[in-house]
Amino acid sequence: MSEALSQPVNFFQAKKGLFSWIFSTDHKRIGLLYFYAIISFFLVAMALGFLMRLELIAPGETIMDAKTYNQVFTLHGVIMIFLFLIPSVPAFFGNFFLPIMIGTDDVAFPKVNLMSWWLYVLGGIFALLTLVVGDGPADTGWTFYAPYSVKTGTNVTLAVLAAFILGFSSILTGLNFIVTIHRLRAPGMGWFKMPLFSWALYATAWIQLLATPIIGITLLMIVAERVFGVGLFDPALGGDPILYQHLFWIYSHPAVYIMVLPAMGLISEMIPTFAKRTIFGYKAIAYSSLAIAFIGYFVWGHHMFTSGMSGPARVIFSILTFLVAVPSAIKVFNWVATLYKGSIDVKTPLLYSMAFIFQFLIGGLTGLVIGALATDIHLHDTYFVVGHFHYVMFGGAGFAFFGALHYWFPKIWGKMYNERVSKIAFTLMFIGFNFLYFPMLILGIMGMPRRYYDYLEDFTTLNVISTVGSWVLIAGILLMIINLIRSNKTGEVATRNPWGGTTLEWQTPSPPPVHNFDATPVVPEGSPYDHKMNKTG
Amino acid sequence: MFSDASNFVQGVDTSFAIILGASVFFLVSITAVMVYFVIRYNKSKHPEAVDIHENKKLEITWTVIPTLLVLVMFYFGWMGYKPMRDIPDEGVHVKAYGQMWSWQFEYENGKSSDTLVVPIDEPVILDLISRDVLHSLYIPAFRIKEDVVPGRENKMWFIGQKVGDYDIFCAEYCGDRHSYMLSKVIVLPEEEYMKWYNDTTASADHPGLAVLKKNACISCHSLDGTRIVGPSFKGIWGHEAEVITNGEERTVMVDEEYIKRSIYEPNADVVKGFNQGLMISYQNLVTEEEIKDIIEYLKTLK
Amino acid sequence: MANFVLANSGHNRDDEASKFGMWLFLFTELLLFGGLFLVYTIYRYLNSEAFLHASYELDVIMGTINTVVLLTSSLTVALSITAIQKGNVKLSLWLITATILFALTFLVIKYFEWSAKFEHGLFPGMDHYNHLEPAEKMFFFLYFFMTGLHGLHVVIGGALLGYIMWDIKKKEVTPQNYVFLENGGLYWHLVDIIWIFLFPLFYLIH
Amino acid sequence: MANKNTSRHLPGDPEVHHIIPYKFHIGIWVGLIILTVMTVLVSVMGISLVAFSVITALIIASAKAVVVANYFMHLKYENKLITWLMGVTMLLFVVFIAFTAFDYITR
Ligand code: HEA
Ligand code: HEA
Ligand code: HEC
Ligand code: CUA
Ligand SMILES: [Cu+2]
Repeated sequence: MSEALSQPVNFFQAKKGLFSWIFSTDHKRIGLLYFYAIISFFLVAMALGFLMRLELIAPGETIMDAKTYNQVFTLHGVIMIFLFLIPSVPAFFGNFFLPIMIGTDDVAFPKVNLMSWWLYVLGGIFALLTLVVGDGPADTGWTFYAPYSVKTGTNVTLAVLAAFILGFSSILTGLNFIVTIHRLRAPGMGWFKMPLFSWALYATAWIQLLATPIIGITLLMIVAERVFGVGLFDPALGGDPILYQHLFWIYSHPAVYIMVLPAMGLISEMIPTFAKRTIFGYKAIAYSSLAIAFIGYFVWGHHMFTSGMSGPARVIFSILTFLVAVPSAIKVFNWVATLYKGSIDVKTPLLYSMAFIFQFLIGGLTGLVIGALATDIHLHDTYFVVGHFHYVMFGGAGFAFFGALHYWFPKIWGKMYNERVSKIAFTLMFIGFNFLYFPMLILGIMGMPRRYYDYLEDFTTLNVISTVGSWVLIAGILLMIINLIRSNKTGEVATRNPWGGTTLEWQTPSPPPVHNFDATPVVPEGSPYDHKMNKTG
Repeated sequence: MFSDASNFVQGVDTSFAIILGASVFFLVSITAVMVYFVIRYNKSKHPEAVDIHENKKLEITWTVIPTLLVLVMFYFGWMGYKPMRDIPDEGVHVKAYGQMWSWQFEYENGKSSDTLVVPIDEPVILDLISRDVLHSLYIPAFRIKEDVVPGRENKMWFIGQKVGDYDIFCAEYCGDRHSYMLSKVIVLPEEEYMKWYNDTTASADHPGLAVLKKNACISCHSLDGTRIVGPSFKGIWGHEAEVITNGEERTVMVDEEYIKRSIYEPNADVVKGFNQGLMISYQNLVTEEEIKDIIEYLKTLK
Repeated sequence: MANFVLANSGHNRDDEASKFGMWLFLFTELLLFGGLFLVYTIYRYLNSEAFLHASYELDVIMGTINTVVLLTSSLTVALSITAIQKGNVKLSLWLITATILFALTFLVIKYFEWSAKFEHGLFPGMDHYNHLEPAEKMFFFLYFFMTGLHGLHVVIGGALLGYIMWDIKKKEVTPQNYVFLENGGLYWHLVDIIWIFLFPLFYLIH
Repeated sequence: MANKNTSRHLPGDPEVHHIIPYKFHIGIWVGLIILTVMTVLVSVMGISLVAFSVITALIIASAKAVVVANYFMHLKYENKLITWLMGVTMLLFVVFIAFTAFDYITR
């Protein structure tokens, strides 16, 4: 069995059986375990989103009652944030590709890595348990604002514990990545020779590591408050609900950058590959990741402009919010400049990247609208905010995720996907997405508050458009999933480097062997994206 | 936009127009450039890529310009917002009570109402008081919103500049019927407002019903048997209720004493199948006299 | 061998990485308590009188003794590392034992302190507690929450050191390879550092 | 960047692992005890100076923490990177408290 094979054993073939997966310490297998878990949760939460849109197609009760609706949007938000978007890119693509891209064979602490996955699963189980025990899932919104979260009879305690456990999973992933990047880069791989995806993960990891403990302890306080009936945040017992909001957003604002920074890293990989030229402004992009991560810690108050926070505090948080937009703008400009004088090959991942830029622009620019004091007073907690965050989270991070799924599909599964079908699926998703969320921005400006089960007649038309958009989006997503599953069975076998990429993962076979490489990878001399040096492909 | 319904519309909509204008400009131009590049430098037209690593001048330009721009945006946002916090002392003072799930407005002469009636062109100062959880008083047409936080008094103010009625929403999630926590603000000409303000004749309702309405009991307890959040009041008098007291189930007769306890210590006996903790104690809000009225009224709901 | 293995493999022994990882973990622990210190700071600012009043219920002497106990235990772990570095495994084992004994002493003293509070009915939900004014309740709740969480860390740290002793006996931790002991020590010092702040903030508000 | 593999020193290499003498540790411990006694005294005696005593207590506690970190935890002899990162962590923690407190102070 262990004779030298011409084609080394890839990591799929190395061992068989369920246990060889769920107890594996191979970062590639752990990455895939995350992928399957994440995508399952994603489908569940999408189905919930779909149900919400059905309910909102007309005023009055359509398919569910008010309490159920409230539970549905809470579960939708909790799953999408804690179980899908926060782990998605780092835990799946990061685990799979970070060690390969910096030229090593695993993360620094493989066992800890496995433990993070188990914690993730445990947290997921807790979240799902809320469905079946007691009075059903929490109905507080994903923000768990006190004092309602202390008073309601639904399973808030369980949901909060789920978020707590998932937080620890996220911390351990971040810790692992930081040490990996510091200690395990291949010989010759200096900091500024790392692919930008590793830079993005590095910046993200610091947010995961240093922001998450705050939410952990805050959620524990909510549990204690519910269990012991003490008044940490409930004013009836002497607490202050606004302090809870501070603590919650100290984490949850940086958390939105946990969601988008790795996605930005993906875009920085895909664009140079398909433009067939080096990235424009490598250092600017790398530094702006760190800048976003750092400044992102100081802006949390922009979620509390109407909460009764003091006037001076509102002003300071508003100005800092505007400053954090600048590094994002720098990235966008550099990506677009990378397309200049390239030799562009319009493949599906590039289409996703372009959609990312367009949609992230809408999301980011609407972020500026709600970062300004006067306008946020009007728009806070309206559908404008819902539109904003779906544009950045789904239109941005989500689309980058799907783009990278196509980009690395050949590398992970060793097969080519069907290009024509994937483009049709992309088009449906793009159209559906914008029809679904653009109307929400207008609804918000008209004044429709969010978390509304029922609404006034005036808002009907736009809600109908939005719901119909969700159906087109479904069609696109389902087509994409079917296409990928089918391609995995029947697609052409992928070569090492089907796109002509320049980073190290393209130097190894597809799928990679157990120890990632079959020969010492050659770290390119100049920038990691030098296509000229790498003409052979 | 620019309806001038309140004194803030101008400022808010100006900052809106400026930020939105800049945003649309960036969105359209960046998207256009991106699409143009992808078409112009498609590999069929431009087979040989040119590597351009960086351009310091360009990097500095597109760092500095957005920085200046966002500071301008911030400035207009701040200016539109500043008058909202300069709350005048003189004007119509109203206490706005938010509770699950209704609004109640109390005027200086003790008049109370579930809609906010205000005179035109006069500052109205609202003291926002919550009786249970977070709410948020939101008047889209006036461009104002402020959370109603239990345990502290937030304030907001405005000048209604156009006669008419405008929607009030609750904009902070507060439980099951959050989306039904609606009301209206009615801006009246001075004389009409004074007429309304001085009209203290009691409503035509049964006095018990008036108490129930005033305290928003009926936002949780229906009068016709439908289940909202609390048990319906229909047929409640004299029937046997299954309650949980200190974790133990028991059956009690709904009589005067039980009703009084339900109102003053709602968590003492929790009706089976309903949630504890939602109903607050009305110890300081409903007098014993009023409870008598309520009971008289409940007796009529067979 | 069928499989090619890289030179800079993640499976190589790397003491620097282990220690670096441990430090990062300590950062998260610091911020975990940091959240509680934040809550403490704000509520103390809002209710300084009540906090002052409530703090008189705490026993400064016991608190001081416990501080000394923890500091000494920190010393003994630090010494045990020096000992193992010098190859004196036996001394190292004794010093770790001493540390664990100090940990137990700390817990026993805490136990007496807490039981005294229980007897006074000061635990959330008890009689006396329920009749306190809200801000004093807050003080006691924070006291129990923070010292409780700290106590939990003492237990975990002690158990970790016990496990390390076992590893020393099994020769998995040796004078050539003692990074595990160093990490255990780091964790233990963190527990000490947190107490260094808890002590004046709760016991010494006078 | 230099080749990292060369910078990764051999395990147990006495050149690299700074061994702190027993005596030195004990000296540090004595210092810590003195600081502890000082805080207790300041607090018990400085009854009239409430605000002052909070600040002194915190300064002394911070001093103790720095000593523990630097010597007991060998931070002084580790890679400077860790000290820097510790600084960043502490900076964030201070910002969290400062910004939140700012809201309360300016209300
Ligand atoms: C991936 C997630 C993500 C990302 C990246 C962002 C990015 C930003 N967000 Fe968003 N946000 C959320 C997720 C995210 N947000 C969520 C989930 C909520 C709601 C939470 C809840 O209440 O449930 C929210 C809510 C939210 C609010 C609170 C609204 C309210 O409740 O009242 C605010 C207010 O300031 C805000 C602002 C911003 C800003 C300024 C950015 C910036 O980082 C955007 C920067 C990007 C750009 C600006 C685009 C690129 C710019 C250019 C190409 C150049 C042109 C620009 C200039 C002239 C500067 N967000
Ligand atoms: C990554 C983040 C993410 C993503 C991708 C989405 C995706 C979607 N969200 Fe999202 N949403 C949030 C994060 C996200 N959401 C958050 C954080 C909130 C705030 C919650 C709160 O207020 O607390 C929110 C709130 C929110 C609201 C506001 C609720 C309210 O305020 O009342 C609405 C309303 O329309 C909505 C709709 C949708 C829809 C239609 C999708 C669609 O994109 C989904 C598209 C998919 C489909 C339409 C289904 C297709 C698939 C199937 C049908 C699969 C079949 C099933 C199986 C095989 C199991 N969401
Ligand atoms: C926020 C919602 C809410 C409001 C407002 C509210 N209640 Fe209730 N009420 C409940 C709930 C939930 C219950 C059942 C649980 C319990 O007994 O505590 C209940 C129980 C009761 C009962 C016992 C019913 C039975 O079937 O035995 C009475 C009587 C009652 N409420 C009266 C009132 C009166 C009078 C008011 C107004 C002054 C009021 N409620 C306001 C939610 C509410
Ligand atoms: Cu009241 Cu929402
Ligand atoms: Cu934010």
